[in-house]
Amino acid sequence: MTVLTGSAITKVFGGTHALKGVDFAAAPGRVTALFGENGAGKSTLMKILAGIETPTTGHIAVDGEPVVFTSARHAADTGIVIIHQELSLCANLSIEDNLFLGRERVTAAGAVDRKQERTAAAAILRRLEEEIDPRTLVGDLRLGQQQLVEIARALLQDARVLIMDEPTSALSEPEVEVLFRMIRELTADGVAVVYISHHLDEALEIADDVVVLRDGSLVATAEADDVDLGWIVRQMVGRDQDSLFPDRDTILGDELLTITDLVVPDPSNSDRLAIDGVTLRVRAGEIVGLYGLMGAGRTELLEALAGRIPIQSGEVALAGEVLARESIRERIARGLMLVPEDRQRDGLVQTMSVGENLSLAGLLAFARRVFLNRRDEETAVSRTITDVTVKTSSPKSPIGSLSGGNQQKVVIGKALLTDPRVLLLDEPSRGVDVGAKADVFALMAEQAQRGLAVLFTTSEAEEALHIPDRLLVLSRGRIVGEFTRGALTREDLMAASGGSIPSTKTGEAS
Amino acid sequence: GGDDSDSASSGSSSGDAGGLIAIITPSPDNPFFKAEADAAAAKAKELGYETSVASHDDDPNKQSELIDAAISRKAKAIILDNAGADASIGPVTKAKDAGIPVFLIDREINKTGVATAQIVSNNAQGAQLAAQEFVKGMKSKGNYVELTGKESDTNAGVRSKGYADVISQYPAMKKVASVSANWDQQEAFTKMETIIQKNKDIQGVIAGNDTMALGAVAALKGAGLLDKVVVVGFDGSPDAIAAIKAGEMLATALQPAALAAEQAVEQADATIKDGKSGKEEKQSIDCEIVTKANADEFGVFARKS
Amino acid sequence: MSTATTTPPPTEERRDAAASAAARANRLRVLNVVFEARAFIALAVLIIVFTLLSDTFLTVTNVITMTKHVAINGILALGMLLVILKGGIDLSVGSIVGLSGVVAGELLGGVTLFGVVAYPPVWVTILVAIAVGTLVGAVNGILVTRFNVAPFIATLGMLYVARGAALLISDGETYPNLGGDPELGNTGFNYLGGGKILGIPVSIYLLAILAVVFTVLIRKAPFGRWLYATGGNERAAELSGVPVKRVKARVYMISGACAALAGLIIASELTSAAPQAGETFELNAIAAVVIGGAALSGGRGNVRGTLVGAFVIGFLADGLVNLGVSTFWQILIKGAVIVLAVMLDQGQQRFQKRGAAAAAAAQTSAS
Amino acid sequence: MSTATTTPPPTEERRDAAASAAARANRLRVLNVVFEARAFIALAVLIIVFTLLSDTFLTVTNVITMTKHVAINGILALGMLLVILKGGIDLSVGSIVGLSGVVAGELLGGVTLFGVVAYPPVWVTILVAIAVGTLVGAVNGILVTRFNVAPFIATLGMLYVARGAALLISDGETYPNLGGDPELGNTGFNYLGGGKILGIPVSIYLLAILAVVFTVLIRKAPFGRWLYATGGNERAAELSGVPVKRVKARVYMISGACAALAGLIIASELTSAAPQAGETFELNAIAAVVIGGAALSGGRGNVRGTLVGAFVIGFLADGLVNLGVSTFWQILIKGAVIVLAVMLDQGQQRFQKRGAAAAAAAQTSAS
Ligand SMILES: Nc1ncnc2c1ncn2[C@@H]1O[C@H](COP(=O)(O)OP(=O)(O)OP(=O)(O)O)[C@@H](O)[C@H]1O
Ligand SMILES: Nc1ncnc2c1ncn2[C@@H]1O[C@H](COP(=O)(O)OP(=O)(O)OP(=O)(O)O)[C@@H](O)[C@H]1O
Ligand SMILES: [Mg+2]
Ligand SMILES: [Mg+2]
Repeated sequence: MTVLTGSAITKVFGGTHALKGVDFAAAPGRVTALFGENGAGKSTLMKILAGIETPTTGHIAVDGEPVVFTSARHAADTGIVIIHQELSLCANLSIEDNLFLGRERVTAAGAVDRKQERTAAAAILRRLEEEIDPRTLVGDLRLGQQQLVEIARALLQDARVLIMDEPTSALSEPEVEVLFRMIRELTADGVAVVYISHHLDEALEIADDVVVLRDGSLVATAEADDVDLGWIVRQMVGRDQDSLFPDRDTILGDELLTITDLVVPDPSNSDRLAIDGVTLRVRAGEIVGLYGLMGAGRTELLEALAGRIPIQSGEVALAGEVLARESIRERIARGLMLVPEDRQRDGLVQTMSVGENLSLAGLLAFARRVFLNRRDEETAVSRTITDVTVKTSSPKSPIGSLSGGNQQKVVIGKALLTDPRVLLLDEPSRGVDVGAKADVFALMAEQAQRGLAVLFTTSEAEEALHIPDRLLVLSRGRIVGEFTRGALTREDLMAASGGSIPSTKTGEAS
Repeated sequence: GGDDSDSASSGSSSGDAGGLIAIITPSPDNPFFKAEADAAAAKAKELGYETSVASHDDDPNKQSELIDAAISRKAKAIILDNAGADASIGPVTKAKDAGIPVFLIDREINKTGVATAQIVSNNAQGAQLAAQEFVKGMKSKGNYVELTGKESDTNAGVRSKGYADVISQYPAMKKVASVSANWDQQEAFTKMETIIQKNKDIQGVIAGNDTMALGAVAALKGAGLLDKVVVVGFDGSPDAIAAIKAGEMLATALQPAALAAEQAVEQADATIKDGKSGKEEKQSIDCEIVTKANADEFGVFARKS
Repeated sequence: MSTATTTPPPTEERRDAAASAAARANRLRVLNVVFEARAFIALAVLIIVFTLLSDTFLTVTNVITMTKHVAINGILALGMLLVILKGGIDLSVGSIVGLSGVVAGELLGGVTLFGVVAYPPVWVTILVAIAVGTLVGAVNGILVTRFNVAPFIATLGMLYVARGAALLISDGETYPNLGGDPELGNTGFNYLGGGKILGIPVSIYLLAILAVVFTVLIRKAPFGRWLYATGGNERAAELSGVPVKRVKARVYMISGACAALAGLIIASELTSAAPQAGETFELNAIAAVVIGGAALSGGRGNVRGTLVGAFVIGFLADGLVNLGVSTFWQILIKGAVIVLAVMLDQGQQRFQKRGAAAAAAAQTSAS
Repeated sequence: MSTATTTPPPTEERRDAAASAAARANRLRVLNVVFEARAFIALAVLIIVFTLLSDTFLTVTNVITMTKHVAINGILALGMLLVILKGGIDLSVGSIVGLSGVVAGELLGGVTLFGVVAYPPVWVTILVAIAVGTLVGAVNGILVTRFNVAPFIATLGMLYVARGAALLISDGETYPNLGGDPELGNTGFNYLGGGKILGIPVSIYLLAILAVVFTVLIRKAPFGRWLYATGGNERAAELSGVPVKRVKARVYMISGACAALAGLIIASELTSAAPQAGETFELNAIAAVVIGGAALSGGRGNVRGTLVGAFVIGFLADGLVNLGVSTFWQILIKGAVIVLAVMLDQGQQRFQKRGAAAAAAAQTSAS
């Protein structure tokens, strides 16, 4: 009946109780969707089932036989394969190297059988409709493409249980469609699939069974057909979720951000234009959204504005003053701050505490002549922690002890501490749960009310449709469409972004 | 070396015999300095003193630290083969001010009146002996190479000059190359090989010490030139003497290291017992030339008795 | 710690959170102490052992003398600490020690300007020597920041360049009696290494002052926070407006200046400057910093630990000499102690973590 | 080519993707070549300069001699390469050189078993010496893998321990004439460093063989891929089931073995073994690897580049001697060359990237 079962699993990290006695089972031929807020314990549970973490207490059984996994390899050999939430690829190796890393195909002579590996790699990539040369360095791939490699690697191992932890966080809709097709093929072959995603409707679409975790405890299980989004959200959050997208009345002030004919070369590839003549304006109190597919160039646009990457031509003005060669910090001082896309890589200093991360960007504000005024800093930090509702035991906690959503809030809080006039957010809701999402959007609205100009990017149609006052659709570095809130439908959006066929989802009407 | 100082360390904690004599030499991994240290330590024990043997690796700062240590251990006397004619003046003075007589061996310092004695083998004289033997061996003509010691070492200069003083009197002798091999055998080997490549027409090699001379020998042997080239060194190390017996080296100027060390300890003993060493400060011991003819008469940096 | 977004029953949940919160905070505090404790333990063990074996080890005068010896490596280590906190390494400090001594020697010997020989006063000499050290550091900084040369390689190159320069300037010779000459008004140089205040050598005061200054710099000034951030995650630091390049360049300059100061102290102690002074000092400095609990990957470490590390290295060396242990054993033991001290670190941290976890687990089951 | 991932119109999309794919692959190949090209350029420049300045530089015999000198550092560098590919560093190789020579000296001098003195044949001696080197490497490996001591520190510790051991075993003395004695049947040791085949010294063959073996190991065996993966992203490698710990332990053992072999060659050349042999050799080995285009952060580098790096270091040293340049200048120039060679690297890579991109673009627009 069930291939893989975990019973009464608990896990304690130092002071954190990630799991408090969870029972979990995966059935062959079925997709079990696992829901839960950031920090609910989803990844931890999966890591334990895949032999990466060892449970503090509790038992794991395969086909009813109790097992104790000694390593990820051990679990993989018994047919339990996991796609990790955070990419685990070697950027310095080619796609094929990564696909077969640790499970090389060897010739009789004991050498790596490159030819065989290459054909196999090409085949799997074709099935994923991602025709890249298998010899390409993974480091040269986009986030989305890397995630596909991660998926391909899992598919190459004939798994009996396939665990997917946030496999689609960087995938475009068509890529997700492909993935779903493959999942259905797998389940048809009797593979048990566990699927975790913060795109609830997406997860619900593929799921047969639904399991909800809350604060490390299992709070509900159900058949997917019997439940709807609302129910899932209720179970996750523990109360009725007030709408993700609160209505708000906008009071527009004067123009704060003015971009004219901006051209930005692609840093990773200097004669491809990442941004090709973009003109846009953002006024105080206004929230402007940037929608686009992977590689549309949103990140480049925001990074160029923040001073991270050089511009080729065009003009950027902040409240009338033209920004030319100003450095990142000068721009921050002038009131322009970016919340980056990849919080692990660009947002947080893992060796520092929550508080130190929060105050990092606005530090000079607490400098009395040469020295920092600790009291000012602490008050400001704890105020921000409550403002952005970071869930942490103390400002002194290591940043690593926070879950994804809370880490994201810290990054935003850091930006707010510089009291900016223009706030740039790149994918602020990526890998963040509904609860935290609502908080984040509420924050953005609140800041807009306070007279900030907000410019944010998103890959999710729902957000694009409901959050911004004005939505700009970006495609291949050009603005291909502009809509005001309410004045557009999902279909318009898809058409404009030159992206994909609008997907038919039940959860859409929310 | 190891054994002496081990027993010394066990000794140094056990109370006051005749008191402590601190022996400080450049490095115990060079046969010359080792012989020095061993001879001094042996003599001191014989006279009923504890000893502690340490080395400063030609690092003036470390030497100064070692002398501090000797002072705080209330040593009765210090036997020192110093780390630089100028850099050592400060530390020696420091010891003197602390009431500890310092007896310098092997190398002088550029100041008199601070050390109780400076017993040095006469490097200039030794160099001249070696050079004369060298000239004889080369029949007063031909091309030769000089391998000099560490540039920043006084004796390297003194010996090089000593060689020049003699050889320059023979116009038929031509120095085709002069490089520093930092007293090191492998460096001498490598550099000699490189020089041979540049110029095979070489009849002689004169080196600032035996270690380098032996490196040159190895290189010449490899190039099959050894029988045509005379090699002369300095120090009189056992290995060199063996090489001389084997006919691989022509000669070396033997520094009676053991002798100097023993005399230093004896004078230290005298000074400790009745306040004065009974000798003037500057004392120089002549080097002896070792050739195939007299090689058998010599032991470890001393004439066999 | 708002819990607004999660599950009932709130009471249990809050108690729970509070508990784990307490645990975490507590664990953090303990860890912090432990980071030095580790080095302290090593030091304590050394002192006890040597005191038992030698009656001349733990005497006031000997401790003062040893501390004076520690001062030199300590000053180098403080500079090195900043570089390591930033995630770099500086192999050139040893050569800078030699170079700054040579520069001082050259100046005290008089500089010829337009035919006339001028004898700059000591304070000028000192400033120039330190400036030279800072300059070498600046070159390191430029190589690392502008040309993206790996710190190990950049400073390895400068290790040779600076040493070569020292030898060329001095032509391999040692500069004798730097005591100066009253008539030339350039006396007083020997005060730096020879002078005493209240019976305590000046160099010890210098170390103490630097230690305080660096602690303040690291703890209180924004620069310190920037330093830890750069070492912890350079990209994030940069996006947060931290002047990463400047921070990096600075630390190498500071390290160079510290090395120059150490070189001056040595030259002053010996009232003579040798071009080969300071060879392999970099290794002792790095060892001190790491024994002091710093991570070579950057972002972790502090002044207190580094000082203790320097004392471990220094007391070990002097103690072994005091016992009359043979040089060969000294070398071997030094290596063993370095490794052991760091292993002790690792061990304690793991132990500490487990302890905390256990405690937390206990609390939960209790609640 | 910015649409690699969006579906319609499929035709355009696929063509597009294919193009960009080809372009990237192509760019990859170019880059690969360039990695060494950089080192090659440095080497070419050196050779040209020296050939212009000295007519005895580019002669067959001199090149052979210089290559023989390169062999020693080259063998060390090959071992170091593996360690650096894995993201570590090995400072202990210099000391292992000394230690293995001493061990050989001790054995060739005869070992006393139950009162009788036995003279092991040369091949036994060689195996034992290499085993000892491997053992020291194993200790490095254990410290790094089991006790999580930073490679820099672990191997720094062993630098002292191994050196101390060498000095203690030999009691600081040099082992003379290791030629062996026909009667004792232990002759032939000098063949390793002195022997020639077809007029080419044995040590050069050894270097060549090792180079081939390592290339195969790195390129063809799974171990090689594991090595790059471990150096590139240890966590990812571990999650992929790569036996990371074993890989790490292995590289230190291999490095130790290479160092021991180098030590034997030196002892054989001199037919005498000195305990202080090999001091600071580690720096030359590291320099060679990095000049050869390897990244100290791990995961990047290869055998060919490393060899070229070793030739740069070796030819530079010998060339300067050949020209009779003073030791002081030699030191300074060496530093400058190391830094320049690596800067050249950085420059070329940036340049290369742009070039490749252009090529890629061209292709796309063409299709
Ligand atoms: N290595 C770790 N050390 C300390 N705490 C950890 C560690 N890993 C996870 N945690 C904590 O365990 C809890 C569960 O984390 P987990 O990653 O499983 O949540 P999640 O449901 O996957 O969240 P997300 O949706 O953001 O991925 C969180 O509070 C997290 O802070
Ligand atoms: N087709 C492509 N070929 C090569 N590089 C690309 C391509 N598309 C995007 N890139 C590069 O991939 C990196 C990631 O781009 P990215 O996908 O972040 O753009 P984006 O619009 O911000 O999308 P998202 O933010 O959703 O990732 C950028 O450096 C971009 O230049
Ligand atoms: Mg997760
Ligand atoms: Mg982006």
